[in-house]
Amino acid sequence: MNLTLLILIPLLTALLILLAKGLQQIRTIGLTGALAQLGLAGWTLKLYLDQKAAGNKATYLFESNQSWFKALHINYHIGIDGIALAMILLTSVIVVAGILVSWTMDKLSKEYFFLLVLLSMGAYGFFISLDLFTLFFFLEVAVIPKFLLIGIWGSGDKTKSAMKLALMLMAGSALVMVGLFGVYYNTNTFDIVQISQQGIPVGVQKFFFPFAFLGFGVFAALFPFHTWVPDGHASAPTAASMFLAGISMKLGGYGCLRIAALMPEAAHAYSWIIILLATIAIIYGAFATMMQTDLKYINAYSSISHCGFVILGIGMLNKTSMNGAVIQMVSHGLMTALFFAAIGMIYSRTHTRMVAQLGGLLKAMPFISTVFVIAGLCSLGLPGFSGFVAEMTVFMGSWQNPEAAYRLATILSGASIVVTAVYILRATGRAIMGPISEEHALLGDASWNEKLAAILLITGILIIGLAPFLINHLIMPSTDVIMLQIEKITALK
Amino acid sequence: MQEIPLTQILFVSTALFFIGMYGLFTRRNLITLLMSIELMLNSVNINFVAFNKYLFPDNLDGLFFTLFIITIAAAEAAVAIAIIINLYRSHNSIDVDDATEMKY
Amino acid sequence: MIENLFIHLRQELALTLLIFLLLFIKLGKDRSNESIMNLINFGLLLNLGLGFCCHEAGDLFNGMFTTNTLIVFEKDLLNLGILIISMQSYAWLKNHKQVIEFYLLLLTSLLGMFFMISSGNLLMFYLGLEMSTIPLAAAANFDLTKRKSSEAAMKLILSSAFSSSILLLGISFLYGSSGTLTFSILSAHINGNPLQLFAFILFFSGFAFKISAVPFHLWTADVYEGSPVAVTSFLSVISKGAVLFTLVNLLYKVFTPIANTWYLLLVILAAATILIGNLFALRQDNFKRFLAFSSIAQVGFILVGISASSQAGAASLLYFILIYIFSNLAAFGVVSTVSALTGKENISDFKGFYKTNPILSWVLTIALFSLAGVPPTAGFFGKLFLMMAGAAKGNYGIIIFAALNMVISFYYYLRIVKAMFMDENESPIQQLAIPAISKLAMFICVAGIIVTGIASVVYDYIYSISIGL
Amino acid sequence: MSNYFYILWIPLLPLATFVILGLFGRKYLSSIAGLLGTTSLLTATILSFVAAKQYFFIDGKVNGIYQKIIALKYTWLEFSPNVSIDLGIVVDPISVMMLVVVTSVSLMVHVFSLGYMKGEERFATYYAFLSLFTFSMLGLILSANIFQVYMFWELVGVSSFLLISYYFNKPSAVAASKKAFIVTRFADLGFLIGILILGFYGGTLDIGLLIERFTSVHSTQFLSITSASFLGASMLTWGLTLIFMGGAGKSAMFPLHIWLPDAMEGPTPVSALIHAATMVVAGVYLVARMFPVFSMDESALAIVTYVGAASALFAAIIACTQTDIKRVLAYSTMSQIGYMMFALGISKNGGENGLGYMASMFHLFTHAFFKSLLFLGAGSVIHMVHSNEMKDMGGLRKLMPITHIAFLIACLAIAGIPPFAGFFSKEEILTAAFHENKIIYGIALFTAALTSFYMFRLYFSIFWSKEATISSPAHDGHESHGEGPWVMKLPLLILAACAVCVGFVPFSQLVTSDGAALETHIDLVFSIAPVILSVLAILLAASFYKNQNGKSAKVTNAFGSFYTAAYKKFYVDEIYIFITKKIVFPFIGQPIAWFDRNVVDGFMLLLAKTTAKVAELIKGLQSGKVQNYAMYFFGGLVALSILFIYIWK
Repeated sequence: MNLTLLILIPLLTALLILLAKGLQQIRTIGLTGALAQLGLAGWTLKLYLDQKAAGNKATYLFESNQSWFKALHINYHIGIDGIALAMILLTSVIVVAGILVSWTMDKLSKEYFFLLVLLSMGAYGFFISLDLFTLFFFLEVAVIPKFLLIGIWGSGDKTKSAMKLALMLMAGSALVMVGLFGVYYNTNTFDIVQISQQGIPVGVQKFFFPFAFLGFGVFAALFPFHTWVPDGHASAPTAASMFLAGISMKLGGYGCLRIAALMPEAAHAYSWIIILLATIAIIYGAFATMMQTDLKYINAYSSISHCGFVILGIGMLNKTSMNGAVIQMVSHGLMTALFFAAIGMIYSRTHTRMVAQLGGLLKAMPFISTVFVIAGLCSLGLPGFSGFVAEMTVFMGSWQNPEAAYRLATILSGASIVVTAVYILRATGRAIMGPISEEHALLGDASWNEKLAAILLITGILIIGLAPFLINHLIMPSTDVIMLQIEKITALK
Repeated sequence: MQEIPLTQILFVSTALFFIGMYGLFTRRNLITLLMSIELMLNSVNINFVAFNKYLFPDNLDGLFFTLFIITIAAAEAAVAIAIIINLYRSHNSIDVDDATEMKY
Repeated sequence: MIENLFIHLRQELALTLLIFLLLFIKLGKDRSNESIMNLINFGLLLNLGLGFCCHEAGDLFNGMFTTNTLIVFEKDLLNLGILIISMQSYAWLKNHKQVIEFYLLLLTSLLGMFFMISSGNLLMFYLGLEMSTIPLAAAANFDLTKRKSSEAAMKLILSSAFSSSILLLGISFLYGSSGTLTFSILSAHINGNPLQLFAFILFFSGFAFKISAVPFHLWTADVYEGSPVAVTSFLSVISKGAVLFTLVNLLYKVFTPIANTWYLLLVILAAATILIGNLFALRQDNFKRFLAFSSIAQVGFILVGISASSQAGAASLLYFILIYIFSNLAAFGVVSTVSALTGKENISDFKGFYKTNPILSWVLTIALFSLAGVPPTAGFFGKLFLMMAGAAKGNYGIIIFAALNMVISFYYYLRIVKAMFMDENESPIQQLAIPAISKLAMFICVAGIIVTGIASVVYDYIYSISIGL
Repeated sequence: MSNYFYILWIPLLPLATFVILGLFGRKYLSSIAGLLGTTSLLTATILSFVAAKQYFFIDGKVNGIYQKIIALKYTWLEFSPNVSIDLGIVVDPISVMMLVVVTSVSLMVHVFSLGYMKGEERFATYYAFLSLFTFSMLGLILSANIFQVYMFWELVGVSSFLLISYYFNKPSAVAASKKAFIVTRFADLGFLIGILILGFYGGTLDIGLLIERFTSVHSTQFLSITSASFLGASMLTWGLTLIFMGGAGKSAMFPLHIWLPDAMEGPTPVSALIHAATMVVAGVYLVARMFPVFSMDESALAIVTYVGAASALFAAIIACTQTDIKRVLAYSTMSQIGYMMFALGISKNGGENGLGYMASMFHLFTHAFFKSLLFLGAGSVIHMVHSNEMKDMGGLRKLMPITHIAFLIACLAIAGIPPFAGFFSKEEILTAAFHENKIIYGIALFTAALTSFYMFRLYFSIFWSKEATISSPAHDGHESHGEGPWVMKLPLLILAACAVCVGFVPFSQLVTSDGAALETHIDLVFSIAPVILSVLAILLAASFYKNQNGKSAKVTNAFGSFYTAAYKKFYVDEIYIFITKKIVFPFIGQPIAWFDRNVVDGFMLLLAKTTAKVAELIKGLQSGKVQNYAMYFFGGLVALSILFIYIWK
């Protein structure tokens, strides 16, 4: 199994799209590529599980390590563990859904699909790379397409939000860069595996951890670096919002996870700050959401709140919470993508996202409304959907941290599920239920491609929600490995 | 007759240099500016010659350098004057303050 | 001896031949501009090819002229740059009366740079420097009728004369304190006494002026704006590159004993240069002026890189210049084509450019991304390696400072992309018919931007030939 | 224990119905949806009766004690090696008893709805939701793992939300559903934290293990949880109280009861199922499930007792004043659940002192039948009158005889008149209260009197008072005359029969706190007082409301402000609305939203603006005068020279 395929397929797709003519060809190529990628991801999963079942104890499977810039010890080192694999699956699902949703994008369609595919390529590369340089490279590859996607195809004050997003993310990656240099010059390698073997001097960790972690935190919408999220998501076209919330914010979470694993002492020392910020993000995001009137803003702010759980899980530094963080990443990715898809469908029909102007859509468009409600229920953590599994795991994990302050953080974050219920039900009650206005009464329901996209995402949500042991089985071994390193340290303290 | 010590010569050259610089900073006429620059170059020439004669009399690097500086100064002056003439064509003036279109 | 002359001096000789050939053509009956330019481009190409044969190091004229693989490579870079520029200025020069004069000036200046790069002696260095500068002043004035052009030329010649007199003062003090002009001997006499420090700072300011490092940069913007685009791109890429190569050779070889001093000097200048360059670039509307300030900021990053005074530092400089040639010339290529065909040189004119000229917009976008340092373009690697080299000294203050400034630079690069792709404009630039040869030039640039980064062989080769402190 | 494995099918059948109807219902099956749902549930009911027979009378008992049997256990989500959510099926007296109650009541409601919801547009959806609810409720009662309880708890909540908002284009219905979900969600937060506490100290989420560890005084877990304390109360108290908070939310205990009356916006059969018989007693069931642990902690039990008693009284008083018949029933439900709660609260674990526990479960059992009967009766009344208001009714006894009889029986049952079901269970509760706590006993007695008063106020004003004015309007394809089709009458009759006879079930032999049989006897002397009281109350009600006379008005005026306060439900709703609308939104939500847009985002903008400002300020550097350039050059030179020659030497 050669993981480079995961980069090559999107690359090939992008090139073919450049050569293609007409929306019909372009989107067909795009979809084919995405499906191929999905299939490949599934195949990888199968091989991975087979290997594990065969008793392969290696942390990272399908490793391949070529020297890239020999002179600087920069390698193209790739390989995946359970976490990365989960992320890859998530990405491939969202890409397919995103392309399906933007099936009828006729404005500059070639560039649009090209950029989408490019963005996904960045994400895949990011998740498979085991070399911090490669990681950083792909991280930035995934940034600029967003700028163009939002700025060209967006809505509202698009250029401003696009600029804000690009600049904040770039600032984030600048911080990451500094952190990575620090790591490099104190270990003489970018190789994650080597570094985690030989370790990093504590002083160095203490100095560079904040840079790297906060840098990735910007991507993961960590308070107070989250302000790109609402505007960016709200202005972006549907598929772009899906990618943004479903994929790029996960880049941040994943990065934070890796950094915490690489610098355990620092992570342990700073965990209280991380938890503080995460808790603020959760509560603050939830309450801010409650005041929003635009569906996309609602979902964007709720993303801040939900991604807070990822950071919280990482900050609590124990197996359960880490698991929770990873599951929450996957769950939130699927859920927000679904939410944005539903909002996009509604917007494309009613041409408004203002909750006040909507109402009773369940009568006119039952399918879309059902999708919306399902997304909502998932986001308020209803059992049977992925959100429940993720949040409960995070809570369980956080609670294991017996210090009173941490308990308080857990309880406060727990309280957010009530607020979540409030804003989700307010939005649903206004937009989906209640009396319908006559000009909306005649609007049509979802088309086949939209249905397909929604069903795909819902399936993902249900698989995690109904059979969490599957994803647990996938990621737990990997999180255990990470935690082993960290617990060695915390044991010393 | 006793010979003049190096320091005094250096003093002269330095004075010359800064006189030239002062001229460059204060005068308005482009030709004058060019002349001030020539002063600075000449002060450098004096430096070279003096160093060569007083400190390293056994080889002639400094002198040669002086020759080259003079030559190049001439070339520079030629090009500069050509440019100034052209400037005069377009601006009808060789006052340095009239040529400040491009700023900020 | 003589065969060495022909081997070591081959590129200079070829260039001289080309220049003389042009003179003869000028004397003879006039030819069509196309044929002349094709001839010149062919000559440059040949000269480029010459760089690739017989690499052994050596020196001539009692060490006045030295050469080695590194130097040949640097010359090749400059040569490549000139070639691209001349291809791009096709649209501009096609109907120009004084093509030959233009090329005479350019090539002479290039010859001067060649000598400056491989100079082994302060005298030779000074000759090369002036030889490369004076023709440029004339070239800056090449649009004889334009007011701005002559103003630019005046500013260039005056300030460069001033700076070179300062430089000479520095040289004279160096001579006075060491008694020699030859680098190899000079380095032995450098002991960092106050006079030498003063001399060094005077000397260095000459370089700082040429590479337009703050606060010696003020001529840059005006001259870039006023002179023809071809000259601007020449100034921004070629002459800067040449001076930087020389600077690195001198710093690493000659001024080794006072490394600590010039490290500090470089860092200070780097910080100031990046900041000022960025702040000014933020508010420019004239495209050439904008690129002037952005190139100043770029120089700041370069200074961070070479302050490392390591092999990696030298390599990163060389690598960055190579990428910078591609990126900046791609940008200038688009600008020169547009200004030659429409006379528009303002960023605001580029609003809605994508609707009418998608290809050009993409070229410009890629170029700007490369300048901004966005992957997968080569600029990303270039900038990153400069910073990495700089970080090696463990002085993370400057790295953080530079990293944050990168964000500002992103703003102004993306601003142009925004103008082209996102802004509405009722009267955008009409669709342009680009000469085939300029297209080729742009293609070379874009290919270079994309390939030189990903294909690590380039960097590895450069690293292998470059020499640290 | 696989001889109980078939119990798995009882929840799975409704689930299957839900999936089928949910996916294909509205398109293909909307005609047979009702039949499908009913049949599958009928099967489930039969299975649960089989289970009950097998458990209670064949092999449940091992040497006189009813065993707790884990019929199924599957690790669903593993948090850490020993803490995990297991999906399981526990078979013990209360779960089996609840199985019977839930399935049979649900079956009745399914049947009733065949007529009541006939011709609805979203008929299939309705049955889908109904099955979803039944599934979740069954899953809840069969849970062997406290987190499983929580999961199904949430599912029950959401299916109730869906059913209340069934008429989704009626804003009041939507508001009610929102209220119900959010209030219970708030309570569930407490439940969740309680689970976290118990799970952390108990080191497991399995209810059996938790009970085992927390009931043995010397176990490390027990010591750790009792030693750890927060704000003066031990962690055990905290955990149990929080869990009870969850229960109180679902069971509409004061002050978390506000959602229940509004929940009557849903279709009446739904109210009969969810808000009378099954979901609202989930809280009681939860406390009963964890009862052994509760019994280890006095203070927690005290809280249960007083909250229960307070709710009982409070609701009874309000019920006397309401005019919407469903709201009256809702408050009476609340009051009856209050009974069950304090009955648990005053009980001990095991032996004679376990009487309260048994009584509570008994009352739960009987109450389910007569309360759902009352609701269905009210349903058919509303179905006929098209109004919930008492004033629109009256003299219906002639128009709908069957309903009238059934309703009367139910009223007698709830009023505790022998030999109807309510009598027996209420007697047990009162006895227990009498032995344990006199104050509670007083409250209980008074509440009992109130109960019979307001029930008969309801009864008389519906079926007597003025003569029938309704000219039975012909409406959407239903039978215009009488009480609708047989599918609506049959459930009434069956439930009426139950309301008469379930009191004779030898409950004390079957369901007790420790599984051992408990000897109880109806002490006639003791029973006199309550019965007399209720009879008097009934007569009072009769005199007020049997036929229209000014008396009621007089009394109303006599009570004056107290009456209005009660009529306004003691303004609890207003308090909540004040807290949310006047405090949370304007003082927490809006400031944060403002802060985000203006301060956090504003800061980022400020950075940008400052940069631009600085750029503007320093533009003079580039003056355009070549001489100034030279001067700056020289200045920089001097500065550097000074720096390097004098300062950094």
